[in-house]
Amino acid sequence: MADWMEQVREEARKLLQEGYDGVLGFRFRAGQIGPYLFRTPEEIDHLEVDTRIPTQMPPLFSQIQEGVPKYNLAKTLRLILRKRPDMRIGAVLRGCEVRAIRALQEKGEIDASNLKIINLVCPPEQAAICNCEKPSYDVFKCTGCWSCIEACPEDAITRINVCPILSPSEYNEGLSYRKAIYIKYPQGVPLKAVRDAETCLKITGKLDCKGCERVCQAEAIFHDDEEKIEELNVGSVILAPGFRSFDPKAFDVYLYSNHPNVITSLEFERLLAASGPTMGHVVRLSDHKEPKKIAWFQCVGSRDINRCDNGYCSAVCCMYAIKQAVIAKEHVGKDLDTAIFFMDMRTHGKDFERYYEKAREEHGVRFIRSRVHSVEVVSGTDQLEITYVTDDGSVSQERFDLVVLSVGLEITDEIRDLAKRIGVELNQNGFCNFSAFKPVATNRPGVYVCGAFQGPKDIPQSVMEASAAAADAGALLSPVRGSLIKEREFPPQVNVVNEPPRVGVFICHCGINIAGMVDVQAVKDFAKTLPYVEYVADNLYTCSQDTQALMREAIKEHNLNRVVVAACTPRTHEPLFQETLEAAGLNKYLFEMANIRNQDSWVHDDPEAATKKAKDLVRMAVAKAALLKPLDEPELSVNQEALVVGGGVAGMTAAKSLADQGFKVHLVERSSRLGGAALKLNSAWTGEKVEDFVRELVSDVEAHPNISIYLSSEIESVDGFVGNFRTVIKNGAGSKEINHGVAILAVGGKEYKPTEYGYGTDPRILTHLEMDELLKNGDARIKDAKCVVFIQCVGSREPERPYCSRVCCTHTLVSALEIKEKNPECSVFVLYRDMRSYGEREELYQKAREKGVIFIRFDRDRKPIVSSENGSIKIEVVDHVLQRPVALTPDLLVLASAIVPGDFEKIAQFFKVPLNEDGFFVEAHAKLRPVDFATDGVYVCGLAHYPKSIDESIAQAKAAAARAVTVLSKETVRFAGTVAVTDQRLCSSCGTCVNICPFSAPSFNDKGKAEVNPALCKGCGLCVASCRSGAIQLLGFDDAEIFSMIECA
Amino acid sequence: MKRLVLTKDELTAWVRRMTEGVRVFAPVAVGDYDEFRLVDSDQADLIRWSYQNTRLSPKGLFHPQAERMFKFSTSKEDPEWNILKEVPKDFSPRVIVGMRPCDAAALKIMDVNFDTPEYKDPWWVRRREATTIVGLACTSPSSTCFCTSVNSGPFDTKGLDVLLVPLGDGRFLLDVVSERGEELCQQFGPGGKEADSEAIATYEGLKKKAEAALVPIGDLSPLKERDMLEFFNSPIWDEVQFACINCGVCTYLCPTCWCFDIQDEVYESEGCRLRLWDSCMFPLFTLHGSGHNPRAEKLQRVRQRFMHKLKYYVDKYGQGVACVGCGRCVQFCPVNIDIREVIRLMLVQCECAV
Amino acid sequence: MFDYTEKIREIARRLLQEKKVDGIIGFKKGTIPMMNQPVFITSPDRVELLHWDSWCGVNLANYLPKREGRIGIVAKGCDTRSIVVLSQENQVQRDQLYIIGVPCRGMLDRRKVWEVVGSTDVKGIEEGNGKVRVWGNGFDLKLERSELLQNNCVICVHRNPVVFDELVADEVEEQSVDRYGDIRNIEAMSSDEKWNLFQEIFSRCIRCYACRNACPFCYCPQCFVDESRPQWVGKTIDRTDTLTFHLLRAFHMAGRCTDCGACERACPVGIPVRLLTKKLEKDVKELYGYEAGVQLDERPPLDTYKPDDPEDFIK
Amino acid sequence: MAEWEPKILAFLCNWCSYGAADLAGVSRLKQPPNIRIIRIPCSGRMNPKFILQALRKGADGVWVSGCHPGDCHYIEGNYYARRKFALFKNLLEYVGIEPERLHFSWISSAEATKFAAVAKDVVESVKKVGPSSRLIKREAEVE
Repeated sequence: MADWMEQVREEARKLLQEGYDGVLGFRFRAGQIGPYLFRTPEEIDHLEVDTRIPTQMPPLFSQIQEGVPKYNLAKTLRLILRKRPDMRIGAVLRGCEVRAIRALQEKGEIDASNLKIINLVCPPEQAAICNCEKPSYDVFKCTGCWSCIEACPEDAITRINVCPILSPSEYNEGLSYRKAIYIKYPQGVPLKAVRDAETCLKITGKLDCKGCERVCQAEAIFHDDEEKIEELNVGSVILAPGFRSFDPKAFDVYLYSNHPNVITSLEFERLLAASGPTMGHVVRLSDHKEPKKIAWFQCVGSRDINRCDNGYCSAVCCMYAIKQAVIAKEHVGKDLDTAIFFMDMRTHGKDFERYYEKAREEHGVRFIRSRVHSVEVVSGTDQLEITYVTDDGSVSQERFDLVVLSVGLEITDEIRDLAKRIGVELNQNGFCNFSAFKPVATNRPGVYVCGAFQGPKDIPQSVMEASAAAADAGALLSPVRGSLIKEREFPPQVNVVNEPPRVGVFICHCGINIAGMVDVQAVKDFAKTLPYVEYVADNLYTCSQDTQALMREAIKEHNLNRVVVAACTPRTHEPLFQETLEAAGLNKYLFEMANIRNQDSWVHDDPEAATKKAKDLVRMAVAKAALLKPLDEPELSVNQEALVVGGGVAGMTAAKSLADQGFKVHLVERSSRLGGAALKLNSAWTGEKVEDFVRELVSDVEAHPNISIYLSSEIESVDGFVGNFRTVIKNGAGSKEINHGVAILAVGGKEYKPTEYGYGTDPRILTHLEMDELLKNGDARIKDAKCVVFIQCVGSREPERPYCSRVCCTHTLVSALEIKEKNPECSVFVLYRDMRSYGEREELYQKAREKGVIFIRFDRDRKPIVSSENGSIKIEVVDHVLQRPVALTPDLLVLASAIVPGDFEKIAQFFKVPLNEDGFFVEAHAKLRPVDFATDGVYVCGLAHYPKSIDESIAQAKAAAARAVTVLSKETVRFAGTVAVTDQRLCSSCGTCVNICPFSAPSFNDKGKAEVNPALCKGCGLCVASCRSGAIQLLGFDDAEIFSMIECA
Repeated sequence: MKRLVLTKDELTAWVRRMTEGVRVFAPVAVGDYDEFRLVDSDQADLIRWSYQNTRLSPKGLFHPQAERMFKFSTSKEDPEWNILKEVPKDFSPRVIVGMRPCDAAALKIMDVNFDTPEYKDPWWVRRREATTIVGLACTSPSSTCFCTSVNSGPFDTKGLDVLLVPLGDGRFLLDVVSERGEELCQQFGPGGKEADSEAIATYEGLKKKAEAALVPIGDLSPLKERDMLEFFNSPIWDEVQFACINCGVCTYLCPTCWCFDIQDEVYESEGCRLRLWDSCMFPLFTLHGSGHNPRAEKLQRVRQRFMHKLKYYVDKYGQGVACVGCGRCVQFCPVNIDIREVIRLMLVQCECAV
Repeated sequence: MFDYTEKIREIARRLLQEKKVDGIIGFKKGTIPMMNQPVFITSPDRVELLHWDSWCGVNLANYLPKREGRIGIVAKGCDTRSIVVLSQENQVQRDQLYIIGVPCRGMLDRRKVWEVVGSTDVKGIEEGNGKVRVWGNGFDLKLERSELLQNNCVICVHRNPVVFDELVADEVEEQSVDRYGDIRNIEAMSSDEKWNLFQEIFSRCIRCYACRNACPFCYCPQCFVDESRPQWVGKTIDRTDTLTFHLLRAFHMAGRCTDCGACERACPVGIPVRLLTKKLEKDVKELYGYEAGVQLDERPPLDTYKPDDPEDFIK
Repeated sequence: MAEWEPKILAFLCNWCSYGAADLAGVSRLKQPPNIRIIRIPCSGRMNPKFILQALRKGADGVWVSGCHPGDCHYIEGNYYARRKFALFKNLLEYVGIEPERLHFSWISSAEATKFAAVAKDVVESVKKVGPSSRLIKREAEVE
């Protein structure tokens, strides 16, 4: 090998001696291997030839996809040859690289006449890895498949070719690499490159590399930029530092550090992602082949005080593991065997239980209740054998291709440090201390907390808390609201109606991003010939400040009344250009973009085809532009008062939050007193007594000058839309109309009255709330009880109510502990299906077991049987450990009965908001908009949304208030101009639009014709496309405009 | 002028000879009905000499359902851009063989519109000039026919150059009724024998019998005599219009409906100006650019159609009604609106008024 | 079926006398054989005009959209299904109607008669005991009624009214038939064969819009072919424009068409336009399990969706 | 003679598939240059007549793409659209439009690779059936 390597180096030295300007090859620098242009014979000593197993590289770097070799020098060579065709250089190339160069030459991309190739024959092992059939330089005929270049990871992740540094990509969990100057991830907004100060050769002073600076035409890179410390004066601080996923390296029995086929769930997440290192292709890392069997181990770094200190449940892992298993089956195929090893399946979130059922029943994901002991390598294979104990105590073994560790959430030392500096108290797990009644407040006034820093939680819960923290901060800062806002001023709009179109076309080079592939001059010449085009310009960067000024001048000078920009994408840049139009006195809707970068120059490699496409795109945009009409953005005043429906904890909290933020609130409660379901609750899971809190909250609300309370009142009708609702409420005294800008629906939920387990036949059989009553009153029956049994999932997780009621397991634990505290001699049994003490509630579970509470698990098809025997209650259940029937005769039987929604039909219709199959309200987006409705100005919180604990209800109520304030804090609300409008003459009154609009924007007017309320319309165009008589048009995307584009395509 | 008797073979041979010199159009079966089509010498056998009526009238041969009038270029690079240029058409001599007298009479009515001293429609006039018409008498009119009530008849020669009369025994009497017909016979000798008195007697008998088979509607002169507004404001239209679905069957099948629309179509950089049939039954017929429609209601449209044929035309041209009694609309109106019934209603109304 | 006439008159007379309705939509005897005319009777002394026989193929629901007041309507099974669709689509209110339901053994097709007798000039026709006697110039034939049914009636599965206030006779037996044999045959063809077939079929079209206007569901104030901004469908008998019209017209019938056959019946040139609407009917049934005009409180299939609708065709 | 290249019209919803097309650009995922994209707010905006008109105007293929079911920016536009597309595609194929010309997909804004793959797939599929000859609106076929 060494001889062979030396031979290559000798060849290279010879070339340099012959007067070649350089030789391209590989070199290790700063611990990284990368392309290097060797300039002197001395440097050649560092020329690396065998780069097969670059140990410094992340595992997936060298072979991202089958058939793709490692770093392909052809790309670098192409850059050099194109930039410096005058240079005479040599290159040490493998067969695939040579073929790529030949292909580039054939396409006229480069001139390789001055290139001298030193051919390498890849060793057979390398050829095998690459699936290369032509490792030898004897075969030069490129198939033209381009996969060698196309699939290069460099291409997929970043375009910054010049930087020689490679580091594991954080975004891809180290499964691919990035440069020292890189774009964090392709969906990033704004899409900007960042430099890694730790590896950049220039910054670290290792080398005076200025590669990026040289190629950046926007001159955006300042190497001498320095870190600055800024001081901000703020009235409030919100802490959302997040979490770190648990690092399972310490778990040596799982072989995470030793075997490539044991990965964390986050790494697996990247494998599943379309934007990940394998583009969504699921592979095991040992050989990059598709696995046939995958196992997930739950509770890695959670619910574990033996191997780590994380006694809590991470709350999210069960659900994400199920999701990963289902998606993996979608990606790999139905035959993929997926098994999830778990202790308790915790799918307590909204709609999660259904997903779990579906994964098991429809997708065939296997669920195995066991904590896996260890993983061993099956020698001679890449497979892993796991050993686990099943329910019945037998030991099983099974082999898998890939093991995914469902790692938990934990708080890092940096975060603990941050908390210390700020003076915020943390609990033993490192999560922020809080009260169930102030879920986002810290011990330090003005400092709020949200997200996983407050406790392990999923996205919807985090988003709710984030809004809740904003609401609390907003209440604190409400006196100074709006004091830092600067209003932008625009000149009056020029009236262009009835003017013939005069289109200005601005074509962007985007540095070389467009101009490197598209012949901008040709597109410019072409644009001049198009109808109605009066002015055409090309700009290096059309989005730059000075181009905006030029554009404004051109609009004035040439009297342009429509503008087309051919550049990047309207999704990021339309608002910028629209603002320029407004600054020039043009209506912003007189603008159209041609996407000649993202959808053209960046995705094609044939300049001629790309230029042709750019011309077509410009012609289409000009054709549409000529038809564009100025659109109004109607502005309506906002009634800055709120309606809160429901006077429970959620409703009162929302009302109080709004009132504290300075807004008038009308609080409507159906019953004769405030308090709702919480009036019956004993204590929160944190141990705090609910009664005192509710009493205080009620008196705060009653005393609040901004809150009007309507008791024993119901809603009779609702009219209007965001900013301008009119609601009639009715009580015994009569009706009253309330005008309000927003509404919060906090209509609560109720305890399910069981029909099972003998409830109602015996006074000793209670529900949770009934037990709470006993506990609150210090009822003697508790002190006297010798045995108390809890039965879980009463009315939940059943075919007729297939959701988990979320709170009952914790409620049972809280009650059981209190019973144990009041009567330590009492034996307490909990009959359960899965203990769902998620998050830090897990500690209650732990404590209960410590205190001697006995937990017996049953399956849905083997439920406990409750009967009456000699005047006592008899319960028969099969013990899951002993596998034998057990009979219990408790003094009290507590049924953990479900939380069910009220009858929300009417109120849902009033506010035009949807209910799900279970009867709870459906939010606009389960994860990202958990308190909003699709209908603007209406929000949901509390049990009406889904069963939840009191702290979660409070957080959600505050979140709803924060969302409502986004409307209330403005005096006017402005609607988009791109809305649907109807032509009354053409309307056939068929009602399709009225029926299908998800936002209830169309309605019949008094003539029976459809009309669209622009305040409700979101501009989706569904009604337009569904209207047979063509009576509806979508402004900005009307039929004529779309037809004109079709015609010009 | 001369009258000849031809056997069917002789007749076919005559038409075949014509096809070799001029374009010949004749009724042929198209699916389950008959239509006028260009026939070549091989197709002369296929001519249907005993058809009832073509589904579509032969007016389309003179006034096509759609025809390109002009072409133009919209490309600025074309030196003649935006200049209308007439689309070249074949106006060479042609013969239409086998046209029923009612359809020929209809052409005379259409002339009133397209060929006037003030305006001569170039396409109509040139097609009329190029055409010689060999008619085919109706020896057994349909039960929906009423030509004798509307200034025509089963043996009417109005608008014809030659009339063929099937004599019932396989032979045809060929009656040359115009100079054009004479010229046709000179150009293409029909052969056959001079008609003898027996043939002529048969011809007269068939004519009488055919005329007798047609049920008269009544005296139409009140249509002329009564005031237009009395018809216009009459309550009968409410009843007449109810069933109407405003389709274009009556107008498109009618041999005398001449209304047309002008449309421009553009295809990338060139286009053409088209003329196409329109129908007063369509709401768009009278729709103004403003959106206003003076005949927005079905009643107004139905009334227009009948009033135009039976009153406005009568008043304006003094040549009777603009209907030849071919019965197509009677038979094919999907909802059985029967023009004979409408005429009767109008007449009854007149009687009442008198 | 002929005794229906008396019953219809009797009901109509009663309704008008009792002022339960402002008028009755029914048929009056046609002026020519094998045709009847829709008529609106508003006075009890005119009920004698009402008539019923096997030539009442016109779908009277076509006269309902936007009609005000209380209306009595004589309706066959298919017509009542159209009424259901029209009330779903807000064109008429159910409680505005008094539906005189006619259990139907199928309407007859005069094209079939013409074909058998070899002439379109039929002077008279009579019906009894499942036979039809037809006569004219040079013919006098007795035909099987079942041979002369309209094509849609042959495969009708809702011969009895689905909604009604009163029936003129006892319900007739429903048929169980394969409705889509012809559609499946076409589906099995190659693209080329399909294209040639439909090119041939629509080459006859004269764009008279009788098919459209005979349909109770073509009540739009302006049809898409008449759109002017942009005017995207040419108005001539150009093949592409003609096919465009037929395709979109059929698509607009998706989930609404009750296969009453009015379109095909009205066509003056005999185009089997139901080949398109039936294809859509079949797909709607197979994909979404929906049958048009059967349930008053259901939404038409394009006005609704199920999250798990079939989507095999979507990548 | 140069090899025939099809012209394909793609109607992409603004929020998902158009975003995916943009992201494919950011990720430099190469695609055939035959596709012309028209941005519409939602696949629910897609009127079947746009497909007809695209074919009439000579497009060799039509591709409509929206958000995955459940992910519609406008909540349920794509669900309604799905029914329209299914029926209309079937109808067009039924009268003889080659199935290879009509394509539908759900592509989220993160699925740049799927976008590029489907784009390739669409072009290849259209290439297989050659230039479009059906339903093209040319100069009116009349006298």
